Amino acid sequence: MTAVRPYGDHYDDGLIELSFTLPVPSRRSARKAATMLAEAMGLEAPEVAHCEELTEGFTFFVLYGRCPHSVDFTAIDDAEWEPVPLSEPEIEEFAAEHLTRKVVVVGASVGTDTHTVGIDAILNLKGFDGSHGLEAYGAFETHNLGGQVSNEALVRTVLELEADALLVSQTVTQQELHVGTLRDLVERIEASGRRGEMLLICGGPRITNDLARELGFDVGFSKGTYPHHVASYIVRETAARAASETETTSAAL
Amino acid sequence: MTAVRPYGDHYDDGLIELSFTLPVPSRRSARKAATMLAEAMGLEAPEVAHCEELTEGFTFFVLYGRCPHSVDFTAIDDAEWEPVPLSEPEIEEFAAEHLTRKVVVVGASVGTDTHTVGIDAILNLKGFDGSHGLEAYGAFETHNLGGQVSNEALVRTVLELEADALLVSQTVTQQELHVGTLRDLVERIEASGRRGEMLLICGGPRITNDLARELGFDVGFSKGTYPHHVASYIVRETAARAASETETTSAAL
Amino acid sequence: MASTGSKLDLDAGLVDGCRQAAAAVAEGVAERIAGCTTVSVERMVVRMLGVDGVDRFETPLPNVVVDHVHHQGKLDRGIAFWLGGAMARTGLSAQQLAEGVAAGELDLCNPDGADPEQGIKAASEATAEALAAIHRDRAQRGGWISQLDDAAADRPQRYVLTATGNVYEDVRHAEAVADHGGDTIAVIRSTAQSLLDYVPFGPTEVGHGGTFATQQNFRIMRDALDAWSCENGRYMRLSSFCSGLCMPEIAAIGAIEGLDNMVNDALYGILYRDIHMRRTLIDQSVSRRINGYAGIVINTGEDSYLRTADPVESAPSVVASQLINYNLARSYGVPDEQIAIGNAFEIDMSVENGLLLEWAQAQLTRELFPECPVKFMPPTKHMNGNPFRTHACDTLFNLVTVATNQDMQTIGVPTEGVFTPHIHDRVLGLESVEYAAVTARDLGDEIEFKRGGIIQSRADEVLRGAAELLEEIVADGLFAALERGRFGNIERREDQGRGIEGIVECGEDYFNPVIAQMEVGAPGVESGMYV
Amino acid sequence: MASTGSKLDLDAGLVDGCRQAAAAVAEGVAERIAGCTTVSVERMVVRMLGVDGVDRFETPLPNVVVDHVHHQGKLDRGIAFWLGGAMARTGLSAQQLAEGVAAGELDLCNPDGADPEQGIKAASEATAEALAAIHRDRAQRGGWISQLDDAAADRPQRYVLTATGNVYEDVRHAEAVADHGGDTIAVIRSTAQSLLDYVPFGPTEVGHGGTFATQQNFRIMRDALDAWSCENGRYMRLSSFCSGLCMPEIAAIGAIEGLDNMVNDALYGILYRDIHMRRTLIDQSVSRRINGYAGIVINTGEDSYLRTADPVESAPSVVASQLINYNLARSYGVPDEQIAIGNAFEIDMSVENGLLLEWAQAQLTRELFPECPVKFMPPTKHMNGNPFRTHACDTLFNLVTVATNQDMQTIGVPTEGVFTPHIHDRVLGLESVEYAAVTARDLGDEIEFKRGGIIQSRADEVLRGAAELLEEIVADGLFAALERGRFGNIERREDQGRGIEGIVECGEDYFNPVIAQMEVGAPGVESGMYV
Ligand code: B12
Ligand code: B12
Ligand SMILES: Cc1ncc(COP(=O)(O)O)c(C=O)c1O
Ligand SMILES: Cc1ncc(COP(=O)(O)O)c(C=O)c1O
Repeated sequence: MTAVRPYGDHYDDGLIELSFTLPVPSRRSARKAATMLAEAMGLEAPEVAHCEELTEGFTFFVLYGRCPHSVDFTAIDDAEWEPVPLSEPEIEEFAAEHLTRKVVVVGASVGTDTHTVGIDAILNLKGFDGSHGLEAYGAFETHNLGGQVSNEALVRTVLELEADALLVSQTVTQQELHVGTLRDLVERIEASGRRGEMLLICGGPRITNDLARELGFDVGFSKGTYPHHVASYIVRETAARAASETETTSAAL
Repeated sequence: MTAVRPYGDHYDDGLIELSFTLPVPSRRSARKAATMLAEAMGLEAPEVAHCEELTEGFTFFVLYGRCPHSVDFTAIDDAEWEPVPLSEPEIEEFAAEHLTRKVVVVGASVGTDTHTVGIDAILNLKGFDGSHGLEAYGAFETHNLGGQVSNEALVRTVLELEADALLVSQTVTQQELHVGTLRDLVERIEASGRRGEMLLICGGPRITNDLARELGFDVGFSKGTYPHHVASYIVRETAARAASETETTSAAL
Repeated sequence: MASTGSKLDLDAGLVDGCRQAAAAVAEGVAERIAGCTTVSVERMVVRMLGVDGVDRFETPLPNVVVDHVHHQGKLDRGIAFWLGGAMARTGLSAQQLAEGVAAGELDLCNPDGADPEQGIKAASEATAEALAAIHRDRAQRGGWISQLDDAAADRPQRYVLTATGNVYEDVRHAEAVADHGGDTIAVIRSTAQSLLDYVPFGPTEVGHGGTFATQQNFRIMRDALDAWSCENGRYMRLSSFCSGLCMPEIAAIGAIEGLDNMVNDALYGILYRDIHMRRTLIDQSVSRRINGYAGIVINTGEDSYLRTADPVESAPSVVASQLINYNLARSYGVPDEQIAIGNAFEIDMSVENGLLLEWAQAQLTRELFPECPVKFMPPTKHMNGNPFRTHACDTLFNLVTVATNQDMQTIGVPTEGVFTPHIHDRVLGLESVEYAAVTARDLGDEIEFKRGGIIQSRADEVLRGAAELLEEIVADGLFAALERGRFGNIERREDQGRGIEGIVECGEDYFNPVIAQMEVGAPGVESGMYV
Repeated sequence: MASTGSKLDLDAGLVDGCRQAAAAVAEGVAERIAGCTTVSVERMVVRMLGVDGVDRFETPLPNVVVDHVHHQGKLDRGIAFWLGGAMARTGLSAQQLAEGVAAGELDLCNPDGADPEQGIKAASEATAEALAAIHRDRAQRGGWISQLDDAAADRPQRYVLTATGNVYEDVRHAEAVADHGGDTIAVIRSTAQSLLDYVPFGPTEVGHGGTFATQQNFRIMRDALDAWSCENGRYMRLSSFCSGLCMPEIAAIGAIEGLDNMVNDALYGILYRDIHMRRTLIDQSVSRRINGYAGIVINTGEDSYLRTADPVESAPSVVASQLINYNLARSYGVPDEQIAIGNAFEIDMSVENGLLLEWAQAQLTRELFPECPVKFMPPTKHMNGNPFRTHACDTLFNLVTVATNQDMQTIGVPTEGVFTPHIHDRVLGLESVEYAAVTARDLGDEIEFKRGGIIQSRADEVLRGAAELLEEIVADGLFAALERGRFGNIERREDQGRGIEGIVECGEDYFNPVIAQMEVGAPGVESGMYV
């Protein structure tokens, strides 16, 4: 597992498929260009299996090759990647034990994004695929503002409600729309001087944890997220922060 | 055209799709591994769109990313890649003008390969997709030995018939079967001392010109080949060789 | 259109009942919106009078002009009244006047020594000229089209979205689509557009999730498609979306720029864009009037319900809505041949016999609207990141499309569950459409459904559900149904929603020459001219 | 099996005529091969008597033993005669004797003071024991199977190839297949195997285009599948190929190793492997006898014809061949429930209404063989390097499979036109099979074909073509038909082909206890036990 390579039909054969369009005319030289591109990625024995003109000057390729690169799977920290989520009752129990009051959660699909099915899945009573949303938990006080909510309106509400966790959803990502919207939101929260008082969480089918952190969020959730994943994170993190605060405070005394 | 990159929906966006299986368990860390592999190929912003367990310890991925590599399309020699083939009548005319006798052509699908549809398409009267095979040409004397022909038997026939061109087909390529078979064939021909007297041509859906040359053939043909492509090559090359021989001979005088 | 006889053995009495109920619902709506106009309706009039362009703050001049009057509380007479008056008074064109207003040099509502009759005459004449120009252009286009091939003449029309966010890239994609047998290009709009109470100006190079519907973008794509059509001898249609806060204006721009088709749903803005109910219903009435007049085919949007509600359970609401949408369109002068009824293939592949249910519903739509084109949309809701799964589902969708003799189909793309498609995704989608269209060409005529089998029973069940829902709506009104979340599981309040501030009560002497003249009908405009 | 009533409105007289003609053809074949054995038949006997392993040149001991007698020109009495004699004489086991022969220490044909009766008795007893062991093992397996789930009980059985060339990799692929709803694993053989006049020995790690069928490979895969079945409570079937120069031996190994299914076509070796006609026809008769005895389902291979001939034109030859193949199998004791009739979906997507023709043919196969399992194979001939195209075609194939109530289907994979599939290709293929099986579950029962429509007419036309061809074959014989290229467009000469040197005329006192005892039938073996 220290040198994991793609597998087609033999261990370590490195077989992988690529498909892409090149803005070149559909001639034999186009195949060569596709092959060279694969070689530039380090692939060995690249082979064009399919090649087709889309319109003048654009050619589509399906290509197979062998990838000699490998990944050290043992080096990927499973603990960080794989926090085992608590179940619904465990979360309630944990909250009862570690938290002194309900966590105030405010959620929305922001900017011009009208996709609300994702945030509804996390927040609404009905939840997702048989799992209740945060509304169903005793541990949370939940406010779902819906879709197309402007950052301005959201920040206003968050400050009014003294939210402990802000949950935003973004689905439309074309031309990096979400990046601008999310960055703007973080700036507004920071400008309010209250960033430290809340968890900033974002989610959506094409949001990754890496991206979320890069943008200044505490965490990001993607496809396959269930409400209890998010709830686990919130109660654990809130408890941890409270604990470290108490520590800091007592240390300061 | 000096720096051609993949095109998804904007010039130079570099968007490409990869799919492969990694021999790792289907956990979140597997996604990370897939992303890292894409990064090792130099891709930017790799994103796992789909990930699914095949069986314990094997995970399939579909991943998109941006390829920053580019290809200099102007540097790919179109002339070499794009020899304009002659049509059937042009070939006959060319042969009448430049060749002194019929070119003796021997073809077969060699080794254990029973796939004959490809070689039949090139050689038989009926041909392929409306184009006649070499049998239909006045310029050639054609012998199609069929499938599953051993290299030994083939070489024997070739020497007997004093063939000018040897056409072999290979379809089954798994575990590089064709490479061994073709290499063995070239060795036998060379051992016969008659390599110089004939054109060595191979073809098949996964044969590339590059591979053919590497193995010691004069040329290789792949999918999308029509009989007149091959016929053009044979008459042109035969004429060119004859011409340069005459030259060499006269120079020697 | 519909070449198939009935295969579903529908209860004719039930069908009639549904039709009558839907007509009653449409009448109820007409009452609720009577006597009102909106800023967008008025801006449409300004555009028809020839105003275009933006001021130095990039505000479109139609907005400048209408806001100018609205802020003075005088829109109740209709913008044409004021603009016509000023035209008559000054001899300036509407465009010159608009520029004057933008420069702050002119007050349209200060009719220093003006004669209202003269103004009304001026505006009416200008309108008549504008409509005549539209009519002339379209007739000319119609003539040209009739000389070209129409691949969709004997198979479902292939409707393909482009959504790059850059109109010039959209053109590239459109060319690939045309080269691979697409019939219609619909440029998806940038995500914010429905919420904008103005129509953006100029060509778009950075949109998100799509490219703005602007007059310039329409023209760029129209020119590109016309060029392709000339070169290839086959006509490529152009489509866009009327939906949002600017339905009437966009309809007008579409008429002017020679569009063939526009998505125009009566309820989409309310349900999916949180637009105020009355605002949208007024706007749709006018925009459909324009679409109808200009021979543009409209498409209803029931497909969306199947994406936010459970597609098996919500089937009756789709049928009820189709009938309501249809009747609303008819009330504003859209003929049957121009009303394409929407439906979608959204049942998850894991539902046992889901294909049979889809087949039943597609056939039901086909049979309920025998004179209308029916438009079928591909699976999207349950499409995930696995492009092979999506492609397989699309292939089954394509088969049902052919087998139920749909007139139009949006094509599915393998990456539907991931992003707005890359150039080859559309080509792959079109290829699968072609396989089904050829290999299963006459499947619809070839098969019959078992009497009382799953398909016939499902159609009956859905129709009964629709009848019940329609009865409820006849009783309580469409607004109540929307409040109860009857469509797409989305609940909207009658007193909330965007754009309410743009509704204006018409005065007794409200004047709108565009609607007035369109109601009369154009000289010799044949309906369904571009169908 | 077949739950559907007739949908094709076939001409019953024509059907009967075809059946009778095919039976006559099979009788004609029986005459042509009567009184002969082959080296492979004899090696099968040696294996049944317990001989396995290889000599120091890696030659399998069954070959060593048979060649030893054959070189002395004494195979006409049957190898069992000589081996039994030596057993009786020496008290050694067949295995010990074989090793002795290999070591050059023993001459089986030198029956120094032997009693022929004793030899025959010894061989007969050993055979009876061997057959009893097979019977016991299979009965035990049958009992175990009956406690497990069978996913294929109410949907087409999913038959999946593995072809890595390495048996241990094949096991990995098989596990992925099992985890994704596959029912049967068939390990494709390395390309050379059909041409080898011996069965390779030991586990294979480097095969080409597949993995050799060896006893060890069978066992490795059987164990892996049994382990999976135990763990998951669902039975996984195992299949392989009898075809080639060793049909009888491989059938024997399959019986011993508990296979459930074997591809066993009467003509494939002749047509596609250039094997001598009589050699293959003798071998198939014996191998089918063994398959039938052991309760193994056999699959005929008409799918191949559609790959080398035009699939639209060659349809009648497929039906004719199915009937001949069926009758040949019946003549050697294979019951209906164990004869899976092959057919494939090979019409190119560009043929107008091709799907309707496929549907007709699949339904025709279904209706002509009401008591047999029918096996449908996916498109391969026209599959190219575009995996999306292949996946779309496979999806349509999967749909027709469900709609015509096929009992078994091979699954298609997106990379069919490129290489033997990668591990995920099989899973993607299985997923598409599952979509169709679920979403279109009852489609077959739900639809009826228009009377005299394209589908019914096609079925009739194909059946008529088959009847004509069968008449010709009754008149001129199967050998002549093969010379004329009637199947798969491939012409073979009666006097040519591989393996002719392995045919042996039986003497009058030819002795083969395996065939003799199998003809009687096993104690209480129920046919179709593992179907
Ligand atoms: C339903 C839908 C719609 C509905 C939305 C209705 C509604 N009220 O939500 C309607 C029909 C209105 C619609 C319209 C449009 N849509 Co849309 N739509 C979809 C569709 C079919 C399904 C999305 C969905 O509901 N998924 C189900 C939910 C449960 O999944 P999810 O959102 O990923 O949520 C999960 C996780 O991501 C996570 N999560 C999500 N948010 C959050 C937030 C937090 C805090 C956390 C912790 C977790 C979390 O948890 C959830 C549960 O696991 C997708 C296609 C597809 N199959 O994905 C296209 C899709 C999303 N739409 C798309 C587009 C472009 C549009 C339009 C912009 C097109 C146009 N211009 O006309 C419009 C306008 C919308 C706008 N401005 O936002 C594109 C987006 C492309 C991109 N990546 O940029 C898609 C992918 C289709 C496509 N291939 O083109 N759409
Ligand atoms: C038909 C077919 C068969 C038939 C062959 C009958 C026959 N007499 O040819 C039968 C059913 C017998 C068969 C059997 C097997 N097949 Co096969 N078969 C195919 C199939 C469906 C089509 C191949 C074909 O005819 N193509 C059409 C011709 C016209 O195309 P072509 O060969 O590429 O030829 C063109 C060019 O390549 C070029 N060309 C080809 N040869 C030459 C030679 C010269 C000199 C030149 C100039 C040009 C040239 O010109 C031609 C015209 O453009 C393919 C799947 C597919 N769709 O590709 C699988 C396929 C080729 N088979 C395959 C396999 C594995 C087998 C088996 C080994 C499986 C098994 N173990 O049971 C067996 C045994 C065969 C063997 N030992 O060789 C694999 C090969 C995988 C690989 N790359 O290694 C394929 C790809 C299927 C798959 N995905 O698994 N097969
Ligand atoms: C009826 C209707 N109008 C318009 C749109 C386009 O959405 P937008 O409001 O973003 O332009 C859609 C997309 O689903 C639709 O269904
Ligand atoms: C009937 C039959 N037997 C066997 C095979 C396998 O081929 P091989 O001869 O290479 O084992 C096939 C493959 O197409 C077949 O159709």
